[in-house]
Amino acid sequence: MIEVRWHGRGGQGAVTSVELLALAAIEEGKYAQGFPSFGPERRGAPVAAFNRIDDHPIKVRSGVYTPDIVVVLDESLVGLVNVADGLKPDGILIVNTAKSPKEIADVTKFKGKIATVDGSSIAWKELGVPITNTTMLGALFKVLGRVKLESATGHVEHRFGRVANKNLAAMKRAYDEVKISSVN
Amino acid sequence: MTKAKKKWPETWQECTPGLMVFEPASARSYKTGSWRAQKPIWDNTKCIKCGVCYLFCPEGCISEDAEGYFMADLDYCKGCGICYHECWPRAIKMVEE
Amino acid sequence: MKGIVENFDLYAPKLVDKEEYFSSGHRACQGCGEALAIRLMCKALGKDTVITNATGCMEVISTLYPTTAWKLPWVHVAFPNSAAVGAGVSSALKVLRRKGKIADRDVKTVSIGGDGGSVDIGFQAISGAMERGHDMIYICFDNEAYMNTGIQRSGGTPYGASTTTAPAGAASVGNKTWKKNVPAIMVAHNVPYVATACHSYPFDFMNKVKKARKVKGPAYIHCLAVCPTGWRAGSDTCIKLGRLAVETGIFPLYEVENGKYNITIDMPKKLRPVDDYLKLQGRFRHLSPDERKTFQELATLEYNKILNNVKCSKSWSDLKG
Amino acid sequence: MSKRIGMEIALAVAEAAALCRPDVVAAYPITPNTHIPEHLAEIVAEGHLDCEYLPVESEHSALSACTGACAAGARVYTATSSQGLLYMYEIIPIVPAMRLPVVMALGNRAISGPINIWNDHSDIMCVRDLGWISLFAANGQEAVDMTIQAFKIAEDHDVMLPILCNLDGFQLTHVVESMLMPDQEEVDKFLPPRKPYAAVHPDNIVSMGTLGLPEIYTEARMAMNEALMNSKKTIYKVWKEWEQAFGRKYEPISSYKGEDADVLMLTMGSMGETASIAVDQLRGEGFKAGMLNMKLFRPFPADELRAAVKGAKVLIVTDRAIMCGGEIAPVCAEVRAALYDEPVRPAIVNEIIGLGGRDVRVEDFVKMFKKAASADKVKPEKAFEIYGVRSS
Repeated sequence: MIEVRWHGRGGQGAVTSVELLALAAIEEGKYAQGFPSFGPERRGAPVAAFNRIDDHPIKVRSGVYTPDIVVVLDESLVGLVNVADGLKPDGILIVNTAKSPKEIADVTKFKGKIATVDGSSIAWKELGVPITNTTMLGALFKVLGRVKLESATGHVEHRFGRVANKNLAAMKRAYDEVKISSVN
Repeated sequence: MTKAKKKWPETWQECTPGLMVFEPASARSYKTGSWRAQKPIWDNTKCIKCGVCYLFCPEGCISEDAEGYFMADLDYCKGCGICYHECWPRAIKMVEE
Repeated sequence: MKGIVENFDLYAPKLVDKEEYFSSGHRACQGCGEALAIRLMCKALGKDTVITNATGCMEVISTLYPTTAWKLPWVHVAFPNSAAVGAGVSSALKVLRRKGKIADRDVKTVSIGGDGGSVDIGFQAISGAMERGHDMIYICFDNEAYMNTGIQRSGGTPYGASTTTAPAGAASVGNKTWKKNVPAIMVAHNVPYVATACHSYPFDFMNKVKKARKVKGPAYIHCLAVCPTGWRAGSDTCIKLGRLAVETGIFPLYEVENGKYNITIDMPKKLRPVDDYLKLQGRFRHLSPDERKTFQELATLEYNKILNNVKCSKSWSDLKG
Repeated sequence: MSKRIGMEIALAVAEAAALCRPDVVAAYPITPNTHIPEHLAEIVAEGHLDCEYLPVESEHSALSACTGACAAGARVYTATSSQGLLYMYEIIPIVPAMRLPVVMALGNRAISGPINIWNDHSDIMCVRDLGWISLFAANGQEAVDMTIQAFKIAEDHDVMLPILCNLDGFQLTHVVESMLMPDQEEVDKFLPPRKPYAAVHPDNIVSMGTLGLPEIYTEARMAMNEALMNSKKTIYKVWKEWEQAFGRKYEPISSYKGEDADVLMLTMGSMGETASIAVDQLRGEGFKAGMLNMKLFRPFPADELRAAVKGAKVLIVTDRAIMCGGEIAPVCAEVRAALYDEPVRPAIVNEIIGLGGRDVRVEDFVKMFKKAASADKVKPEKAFEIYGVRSS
């Protein structure tokens, strides 16, 4: 079972990403959970959301404490919240940033693999807005490997209607552009 | 011989579901006439058959006979005296039972 | 002469539905104005009606299991929710008819309650039901206190009335405030038909019920119902007290159609003094001359507010830009 | 044909309710159930369901409107949580007393105060004894299935009682997961339109909600309670039909490796699934653990409980609410009463867990099992433990 934790700010659509990932996995016949942190946070506040993905029915319903992957939608959260908290040593930290993996590692003190992509630039170019949830979902698909990007297509179309193609383009670019590196 | 109508269902099994009542106006089985201390008497020589007594009766127990005069059903008349009070030709008197 | 039996046609019984939808054998007090009002309301509504009833006198006295005084379909759930239950009934009748599950004809939902169950504890449900625009009538039978529980003060109690929870005493006049003007609040809900009524003017009341019935949407009637027991008056004075409430201007009879106020029962040029009304009732017996004067001033003020509405209000159809 | 879908469970419950073709839905927003009525409103607004949706001004009116609509013969549905349920409280006992089959989803949430929007079972415990049938879903699939089953059970003329479909707030309502969603044809076949026993309409005059004097109140309460106790027959019947139609089996108490367990844990709702992982772990260590999940809470499945705990040395009863001022917690009180007359019965340990959204993890359940293992030999110090409470 793979566990994913997403960090974003209220209003940035982390919950949508979580839902789209779960739907894509379920589409492939896998089992998945997607859920928000059940807090009273409003727009702008740091929030987290979670996924579990497995080939077998998932029974655990407690929180995610030791994720395999952490996705950070908003670079400003790095250093503000402990995004690497509980992240497995052999896990991967994915950050929306133009900075180098080394810089991220220095701030987060995470010693495992770090994947970076300039999601904000991609979102600006492809969507015209700095909302990076779908963009970073593309990056996650690449890092995750076990769920196909194409499995999300129908759900993105359903969710975004007229602007679905732009979101799909942003996802694809992040999928292609994300770089995984081992800093240490 | 028909069984006498019970005042209450004797057992829980006899209660209708939700205590629903399916017999409209079955309250008529309860005779409120016993509440009365005085009863209304009509003097048909004064009655102009206007029907004010019928209209204002809270019990709805005043009815019109074939000739158009009025009388109270003493099974239900509680003796409130509204008909007596409102009868402007003064055709109704309240008398002790 | 309207003073006696309103615009009274002789041979009254010929003008009303002879059917008694609210049957004898109910357990209301002798001379109960509310029972009479219900009886008249039913005659005006006719058989294609569903009644929802708030807990209160009329519910308790009409449906002691295993009997019912009602010849109309009737449902009671609780004290504060007659309007909400009515909203549910009205919605159900609408959708079931649309789906062909019940007969294809108009059946009106009429929710009723006393003053406590309407203007106090049931007020939120009425506000919601009227504002949402359900096809229903709400009729408040206002006997000016919680009579079912023993004459406690409600938002419908007039100034100076001595009730068990606002008793008159050396340091108290009794109830300290005037009646809550719920008809005005209903007008503010954009209810297209709002009226006041009293059983002492039976044709006026029944006409209003019939008018309300014709509205496609919400309608509200506030009916003064004399309670000889709670008002501490002779049971035979029930009709007279209702008439005096109108003639003194304490409870003017009017209707508000699409925002436009109209007096429906002509008022005397000079109102009768409130003393004529007060002196017949034990609940006002304690009032001093000064307090009676205050009562008169309050009654006049409230009456003038209505007259002002009659003078100034326009039908909403005339206010469209 | 049922379709495998991924969806937030609250939305799936709304879709399941819509498949039942309710005539009237009246609801008021309160976290965490809100997505259920919201989605129903959307389904109605899109024209996919012919239904009167009443966005009422309070929960009191939500249940009142449902009661009125149900009395008029409509199939009705509503949903609430926590304080909303408490705001309905006045009406809750009246609905079963009037024998009206209202179906209500309860997104279980802690009751105030302090105000807390998160999951536990303190809301349902406030209304458990008022005459409603009460079902508990352990996952999204059960929440969907029970919604559809509920209408069939409630509207059966042998039952005619309202049903609460409990699903844990957030822990279920807000989770996206995979479920099998029956299609309209399947649901129509399983669930025929409601045929009301009586309805307020001039074509069939009835008075509903009459006054019960002391001469009749006792019998009336007895009659209602008997109807509730007897509803178990219909629940079994409907679950059998469900299994035949959809292949998913339902029992009042389901057992996970409970048959030969030394230490059993009784759960209600979604925490049972997490506990079952602890059971697997312990079994791997040679510890004979087992888990029971109670899916029918009212009428209380006492016979099934007695059968399910046979042979166990220790029974851990988990409670998701405090019974303030009581010696133990509510579910455990009832379990102890049900087992009191058994000649051989397990030692009973009461763990109060997961209050107000406090997370309970697999390792927590493992700890509870291990701690309770010797309870049949050494009586626990206290009648119950609030698991994980911080004390100084």
